Amino acid sequence: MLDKNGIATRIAQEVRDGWYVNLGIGIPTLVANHIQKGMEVEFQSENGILGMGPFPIEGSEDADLINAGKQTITAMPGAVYFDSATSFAMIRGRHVQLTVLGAMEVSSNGDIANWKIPGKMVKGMGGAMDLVASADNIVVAMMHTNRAGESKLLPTCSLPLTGVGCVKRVVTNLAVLDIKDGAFHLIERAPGVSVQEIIDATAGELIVPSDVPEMTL
Amino acid sequence: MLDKNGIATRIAQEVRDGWYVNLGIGIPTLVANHIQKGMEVEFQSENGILGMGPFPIEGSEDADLINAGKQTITAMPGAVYFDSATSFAMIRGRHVQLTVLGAMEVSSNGDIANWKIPGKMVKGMGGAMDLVASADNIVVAMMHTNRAGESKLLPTCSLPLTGVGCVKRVVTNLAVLDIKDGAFHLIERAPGVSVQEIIDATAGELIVPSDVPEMTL
Amino acid sequence: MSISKVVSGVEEACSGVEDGMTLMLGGFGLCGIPENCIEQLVKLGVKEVTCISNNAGIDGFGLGKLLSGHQIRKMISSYVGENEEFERQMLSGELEVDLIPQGSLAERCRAGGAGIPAFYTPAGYGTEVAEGKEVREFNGKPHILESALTADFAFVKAWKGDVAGNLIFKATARNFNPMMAMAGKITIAEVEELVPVGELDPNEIHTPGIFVQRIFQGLSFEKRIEQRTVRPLNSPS
Amino acid sequence: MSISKVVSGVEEACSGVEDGMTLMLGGFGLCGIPENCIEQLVKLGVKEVTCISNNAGIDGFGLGKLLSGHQIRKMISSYVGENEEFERQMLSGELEVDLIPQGSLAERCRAGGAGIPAFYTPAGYGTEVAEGKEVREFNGKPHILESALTADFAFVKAWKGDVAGNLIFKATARNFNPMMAMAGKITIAEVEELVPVGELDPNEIHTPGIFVQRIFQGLSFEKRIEQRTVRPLNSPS
Repeated sequence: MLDKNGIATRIAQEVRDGWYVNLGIGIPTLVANHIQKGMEVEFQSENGILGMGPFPIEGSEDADLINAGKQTITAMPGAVYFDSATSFAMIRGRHVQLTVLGAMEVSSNGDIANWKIPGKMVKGMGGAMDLVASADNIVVAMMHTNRAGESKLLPTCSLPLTGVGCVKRVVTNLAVLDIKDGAFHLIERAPGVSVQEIIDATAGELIVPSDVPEMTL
Repeated sequence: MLDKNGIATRIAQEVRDGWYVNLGIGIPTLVANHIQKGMEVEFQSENGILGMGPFPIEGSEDADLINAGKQTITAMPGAVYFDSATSFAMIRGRHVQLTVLGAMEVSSNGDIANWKIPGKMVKGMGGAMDLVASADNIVVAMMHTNRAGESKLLPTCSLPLTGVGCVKRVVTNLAVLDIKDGAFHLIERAPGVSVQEIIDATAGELIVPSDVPEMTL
Repeated sequence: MSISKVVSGVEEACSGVEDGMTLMLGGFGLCGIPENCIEQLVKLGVKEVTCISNNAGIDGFGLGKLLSGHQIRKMISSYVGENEEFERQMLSGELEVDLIPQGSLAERCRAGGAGIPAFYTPAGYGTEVAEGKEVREFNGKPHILESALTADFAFVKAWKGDVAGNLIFKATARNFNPMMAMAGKITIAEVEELVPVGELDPNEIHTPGIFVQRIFQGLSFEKRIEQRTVRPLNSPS
Repeated sequence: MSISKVVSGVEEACSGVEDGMTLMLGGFGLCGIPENCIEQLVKLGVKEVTCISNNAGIDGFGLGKLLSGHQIRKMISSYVGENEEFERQMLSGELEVDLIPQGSLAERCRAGGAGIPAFYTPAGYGTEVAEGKEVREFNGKPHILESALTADFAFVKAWKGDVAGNLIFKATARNFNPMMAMAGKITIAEVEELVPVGELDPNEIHTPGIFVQRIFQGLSFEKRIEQRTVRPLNSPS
């Protein structure tokens, strides 16, 4: 079973040389720490920076330089700042090759819900709806089950949607799964996790091939 | 009767303190030379400058600094450069208070034609269609009649239109005329021009008040 | 001769703001927010305003101050976490909230300033956001029609500004400020440094002065940080 | 680590351009045009291309060179004066021409790059430009629906550019270049000065490198002036 950094490490393998990548808040943010050395990759943060670097050295943080999670950050050489309209022009115009974001629920037809629990929690969608509506590659990073132990991979989402039919791949603490033809397809098992455990934790239709390799991290 | 500089001088009187003004090619360009001293006015050229100054001193012209007529220009202190989308955001968004442009024909309901003579001349509309569709104040600067002596102030335009019902005021070599309720209204006579001369040169419906003052230039 | 937009200070800048108006406020989180003007709006006690702002501040700072004084009737935002009083007012129905995707919010402000009354976007199709909106397919993909946003007053915060109203923002404090500057009927810019005309390079200006009606030198910017994340000295990058 | 966009020169930059493609070319008149790439397109002899460019160059320079070689099947422009060969080909029917308002052209390119398939604008309502287009009223005023433009290749010219493809334009040579950079499937930037990453201030960049796929140091820019207007030394401004 993977921890959050394990999920991030596995997702980092999805990144290709020359890609612009948008990382959401939470586990997705950790992906930046696990990119293969020497790879040319730039991170976009939708509040207005391309070429986001690591957190600043203590004492050098700048209130005017933050990421979409409102964390203080740094800019890499070659970075650029821009306004929010330009930022979402990049996203909507499909100039960003990969979007990684968290989710509360994902359905077997690729729907995603991650912004609202009616009557309980309404933080807003932020940039998520723009991101999932436009990205060519959307990878969801999340735990396979919620705190109550219920599957987050469902036949249909019960929560208000963020986007429809958009998620292509899900990486959880248990597995890598692709979504196509209305079903989850088991691609890889997390180290030490059995196929049966994944079947048990997946509420949506799951296609299991005869051989399910373990992830190499 | 006014010459081109006379027309420009009269139009300069239309300009108010604090206005952003777009001047078209030809006579309108001359308006900049006749603005009252001390007035705070900025000239926008739709190719991407606000705060356009006079022509450069000989030898200091810069191929990268031109106006919409492709003439070399200078930038005033406080000037700013921007791209064409931003330029027309200013125009379409009604941030420019006055547009002055030339015309081949104007009709008594405020239509204007200035970009095409079918089968003969097709230079294109450039920014004129955006300008006339959006400006709150559109003043047309032109000769009252064409080279053949025919009126350019018509009941309806015969040439392909640039915009409909948009012209509010016309300043010609003979007169200042307002357009409202489907007719030209004679406001001022050019020095030495009689009301009858203006009536004779105007093909569209013309409302002539009992007293028509002569322009003060 | 350039057009001067300078006013004496925040009082003159905010004159004319009235109850029930629609206000735009730049910033993302607490980054790049018009602190001086928000203080003044609290002081003026204007009520029943509609605020268009990506976020709603935090409890006790930024728009959080207007919220705690119950000055806001409606918020148009994309993300409103980090604010308990906000959540309380929303869930109790005291506060009307229109949540829209961040990219649509930015583009709707730009459209408002650019004279584009409406445009199509794929963002939000198939979600609550699309309810009541026209859906149309382009290139085989459904899009929804979004309309322009404008405001009676737009409040923006810039790093440097000149007398003619030209603005330069710093780093990610730019965010929504340029679009909101375009969309305000009256746009008020508070700046960290107000300079004479001619001091800013015309090639480096982010917001042309034509979009700004009033500008003033802001005072005592607090520039609070929401998530101070750092690494120790000598850590690898 | 930033993504390098540098190619060896104009030959590599223009590789992949084929007959029948749609090309965007930045510039206004002869100001800010991609001179090196235009030369290369002439050399390559690509035919039947559609060119999206505000103007069509002049006889013998800029796009005028592609025109005289009959390489262009269709022009999408806003103003095409200053070019006798153009007028001849258009009136004789050899050249297909789609003239659109300058602001709509700029916005349609931006929309193409920004994933906005269509938008409403008042420009051109009631004219030939509106023929066949949807008309809709907003705020009591008729608008027409305009669609996004994209291109197989976009050619832009910048003043400075870095290895990551970030661009800074100079003065009014910016014009259409930023929007066309956004709208090209493959965008090629030729620059007067190519610098290493880190040399451009991230706050001063006009076109982020994400919109640029190939960049190279341009050679022997001619930067011809169409209308050399000057005043004598010691004249009043």
